[in-house]
Amino acid sequence: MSDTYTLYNPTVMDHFMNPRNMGDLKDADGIGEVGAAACGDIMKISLRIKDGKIEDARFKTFGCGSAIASSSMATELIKGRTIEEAMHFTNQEVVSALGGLPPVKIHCSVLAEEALKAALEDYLHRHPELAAKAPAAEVVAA
Amino acid sequence: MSDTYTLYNPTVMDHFMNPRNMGDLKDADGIGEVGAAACGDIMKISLRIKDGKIEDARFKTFGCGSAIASSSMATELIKGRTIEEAMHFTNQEVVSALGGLPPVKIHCSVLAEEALKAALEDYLHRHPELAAKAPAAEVVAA
Amino acid sequence: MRQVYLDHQAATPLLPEAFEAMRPYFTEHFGNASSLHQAGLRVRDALKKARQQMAALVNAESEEDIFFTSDGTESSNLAIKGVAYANERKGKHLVVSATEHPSVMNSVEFLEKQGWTCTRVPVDAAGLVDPAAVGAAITPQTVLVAVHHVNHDIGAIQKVAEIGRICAEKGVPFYVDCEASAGWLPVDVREFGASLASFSPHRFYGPKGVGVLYRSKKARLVSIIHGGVQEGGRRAGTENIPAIVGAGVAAEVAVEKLPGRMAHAAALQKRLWDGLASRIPYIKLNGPLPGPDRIPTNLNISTEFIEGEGQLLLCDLNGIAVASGSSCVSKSLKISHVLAAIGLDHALAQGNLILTLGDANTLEDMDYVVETFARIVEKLRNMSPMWDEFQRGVIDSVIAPTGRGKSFSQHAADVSGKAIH
Amino acid sequence: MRQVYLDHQAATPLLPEAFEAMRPYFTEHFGNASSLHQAGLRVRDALKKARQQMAALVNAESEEDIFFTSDGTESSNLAIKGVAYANERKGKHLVVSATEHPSVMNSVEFLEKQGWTCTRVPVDAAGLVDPAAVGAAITPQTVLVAVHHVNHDIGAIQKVAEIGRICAEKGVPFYVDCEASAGWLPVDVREFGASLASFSPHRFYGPKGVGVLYRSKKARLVSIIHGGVQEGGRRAGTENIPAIVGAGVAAEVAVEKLPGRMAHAAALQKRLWDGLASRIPYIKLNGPLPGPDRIPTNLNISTEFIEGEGQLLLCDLNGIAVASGSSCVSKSLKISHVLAAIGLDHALAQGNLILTLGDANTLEDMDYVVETFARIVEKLRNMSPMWDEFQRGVIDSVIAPTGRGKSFSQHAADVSGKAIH
Ligand SMILES: Cc1ncc(COP(=O)(O)O)c(C=O)c1O
Ligand SMILES: Cc1ncc(COP(=O)(O)O)c(C=O)c1O
Repeated sequence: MSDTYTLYNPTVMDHFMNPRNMGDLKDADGIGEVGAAACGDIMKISLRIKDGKIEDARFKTFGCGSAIASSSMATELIKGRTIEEAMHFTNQEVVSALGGLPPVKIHCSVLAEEALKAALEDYLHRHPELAAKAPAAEVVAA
Repeated sequence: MSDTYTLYNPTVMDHFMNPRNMGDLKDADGIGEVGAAACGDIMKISLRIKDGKIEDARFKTFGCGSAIASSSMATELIKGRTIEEAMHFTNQEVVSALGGLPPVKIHCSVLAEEALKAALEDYLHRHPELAAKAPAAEVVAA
Repeated sequence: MRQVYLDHQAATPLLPEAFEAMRPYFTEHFGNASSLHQAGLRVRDALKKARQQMAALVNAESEEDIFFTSDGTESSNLAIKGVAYANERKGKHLVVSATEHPSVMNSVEFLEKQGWTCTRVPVDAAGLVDPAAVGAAITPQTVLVAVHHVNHDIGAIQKVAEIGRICAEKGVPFYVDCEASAGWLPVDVREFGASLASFSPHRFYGPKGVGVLYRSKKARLVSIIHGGVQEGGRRAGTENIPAIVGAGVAAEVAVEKLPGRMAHAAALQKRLWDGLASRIPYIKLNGPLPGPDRIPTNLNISTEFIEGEGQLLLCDLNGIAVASGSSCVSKSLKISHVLAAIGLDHALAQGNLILTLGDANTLEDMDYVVETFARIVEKLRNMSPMWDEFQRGVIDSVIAPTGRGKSFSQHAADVSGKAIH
Repeated sequence: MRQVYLDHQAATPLLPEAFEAMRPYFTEHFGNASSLHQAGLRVRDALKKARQQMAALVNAESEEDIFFTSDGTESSNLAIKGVAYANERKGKHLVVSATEHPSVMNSVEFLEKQGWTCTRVPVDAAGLVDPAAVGAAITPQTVLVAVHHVNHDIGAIQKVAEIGRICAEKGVPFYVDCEASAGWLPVDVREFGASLASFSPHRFYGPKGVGVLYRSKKARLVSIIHGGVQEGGRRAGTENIPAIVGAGVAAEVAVEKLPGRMAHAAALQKRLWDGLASRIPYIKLNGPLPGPDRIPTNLNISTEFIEGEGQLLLCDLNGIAVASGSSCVSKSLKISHVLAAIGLDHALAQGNLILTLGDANTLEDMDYVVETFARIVEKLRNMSPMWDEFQRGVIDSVIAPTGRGKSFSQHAADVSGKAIH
């Protein structure tokens, strides 16, 4: 790709072209689907959770290159974390791990955070016994 | 001059570079000096008149290329004419003989007409006996 | 990898012959056209010749009706504001079509802040404006009607000659933005009844850095870039001579090649759209059908269940250069106002792609695009939750409704918590 | 015949290295910087690099403070109107010096028609504005102060750093038109305290078709050419990439060559003025004396008893390219407002010539100009009734009064029947 000019940095491009964890999880323990009012993107994240830990994560995204890359990166980052850790996940982690996003595209990383939190909420909703213990998800707007 | 680009047509350029009748007439019979309020040019025409005919004419001009060319051409055109004919002289003759002037420079030809008429007036002023017979000079503004 | 440039609406390569014509004007004949010495006088001739070439392209009465600006955007600004300011005392009302280029729309918005009013005449689903509706919008205060010849996004050809007749009857100046048509379709300002028309040669193989405004002597126009008295007092600033010279050559070539260009583009357009339509399900052509109402160089498509930027980037990585009117592609995160004006469903506007054809494109290129694009669509649909939800009957298709599931917009609103704009 | 180009204020030849840098951007890398594919993305890098080169030339804080326009005139218009419109609610008063370029003066006049007011701070006989007078003109309604760095006609260097300090104290944005100085004198927007500064590379061996506006983030600025969101929303329209690339090279070369350029010009300026002054009687230098108050590239002279256009044409026919601020040379038949502002007698304004020096001029050229010009003056004085009348004591000299005769202006008024304007 040395001669290729890209809109996004190489990490973002890599996650866009070769997304990690793309797809749906069969029998997911939590599923979150969210939309960005700003541009109309839609992102869906499914989680497999075992013993309070995220064992696996998958995404599907209707959205631009950075939305796809953000969801790919978010699912990568979140795997192996505890629910509590995941509840503190912010879009900034996605942006950093991606090596930055154009200012106008930061909202894509926010969408990934929101999708993850929605999936966690879904999980907690299905397991009310855990919900009391877990901190409320804070969605941080960019 | 084939490779030279000029602001004015070749006739105007010729009269500017090699003005005809430049100078003053010793013991002129009539002298007119006029100024253009528009741009500040000044033109002076002196005439030698004999038997009601313009025998010779000279000009001096403080002004742009087209003012110099206009006075050169006007003095050329006027030589040999009767006073009466000269009284009907208009700037349009100068413009035509020069093969045209840029619109913004038409006033230069008017100045030449005015200088000539002023010189004729001066002559008639010096010869009140002729003044009655001659038609009043009409200065045609462009 | 095959390279297929399908973004001629955004930029075209400069013609080698135009470049050659420009070359001496950079370092050798570098004079300022306002100078009264050799260096300046020499370039005046070049300027005059280019004006004649421009006049010939659009059948202007005289080269004196041609004014050079810096680009199409400035030409639009000059047409709109220059006529508005010139006629301020007569009235402060403008009429424009709803799908004009942003350079027109935003000029009008600016004037609205300064006390003008404007009627935006809507277009139909194909993007066509009804001449009678334009006529009906004219009031005694109207000082200008602006309807573009061809729309930049969807290629709709407006009935400008008919609108021109109505404007002439009502005695209102008529401005036709020909930026998306000049060089690709016949433009005849007299047939159009245009008092003003604009175009820019960089859209038809001329250089960047120059735009053109035609203005018939009947229409009053004042300058909007103030300073010296260049361009007959209508545009101050040092003329960009090399670009103007190159633009003249591009105009001359355009006149000569026009019939060939149109036929070539029409063949490409047919091959490409037929290929896409037969190969890819749930795809829609926006704007008029190929034929007399659509410029042969433009295809504007919406592919359902996937978004435009991803399509664009994957096309690019496969050597195919395209544009998109989707919100993710715009810096303002809004879908093209043209797609909004034709009432395109947001789901389809999101999946929008604009393909504009040119001389160097071949039929083989079109086949390559069809095959490549089919793969891209498959890849992106696999990634898209919408495609999956459509399969499962959660949402329905806009293009080919099955009667199952809710609309995309409803779904998007549900998951985002807000109506999608 | 020797060719001596002394009109660098009007135009400069493009640097061959700038041309070479531009070349690939015409036909090969022809993309639109707004496009998201290879053709567009590639030129974005070029655009960014050029912005950095411009920022370096004027010591801007960041390349993001650099906006590209089409020329110096548009930059002035954008600075004046863009700041005025952006601050409309704060106040509608502007302060400018009396000798600003027409692109500033006429922008201000346009705003005055729209309800703004403007104070024009006078200059002294040398053309210098008093910083304290600028400060005194500032009111609570003032939204912009504009004083150029160097005057285009008479080469006067204004005390912009001092004015900048006053503006900063009063919290008013300060715009410095550096069109006549950038590339020839050090320009440092931070030292000047400039919130805005403009220049255009075609004045220092860059290409035509591009102007620059520097704007510090502290100053609010809105667009005046409306349309797309190019140039950070400050200038709509397709960027002229080849010209911008060439401009960048010219800026880089200017940074490198600046000390040499200044020294070379100063030597030429001295040789030329010393020669003219010693060789030709009744000749006057307008503007400050050569030295710290005058740019070394400029000489502005008035030769008494003869008019400027004739001088200019005869210079040209002898291979010498010059300009003039005389009324006959202007399309409006008015003398340069700069000459009027320094109170130059009309007789001298009429005989005005502007000589601007450049890299390719030599000392031998200067000697040729002196000798040739002396012959031209003689020829024209022989033709001039004023010269004769001065000899005869009818009128007097303005430059070296003898105490005999009436003034030229009086005489001109007498023979024209009207006061000369
Ligand atoms: C219809 C229309 N008008 C105006 C413009 C603006 O032209 P430019 O890019 O030359 O500023 C465009 C540009 O694409 C256009 O398509
Ligand atoms: C001081 C000054 N400002 C502005 C301008 C206008 O610049 P341009 O010719 O690039 O439009 C000039 C042009 O000579 C100038 O000298």
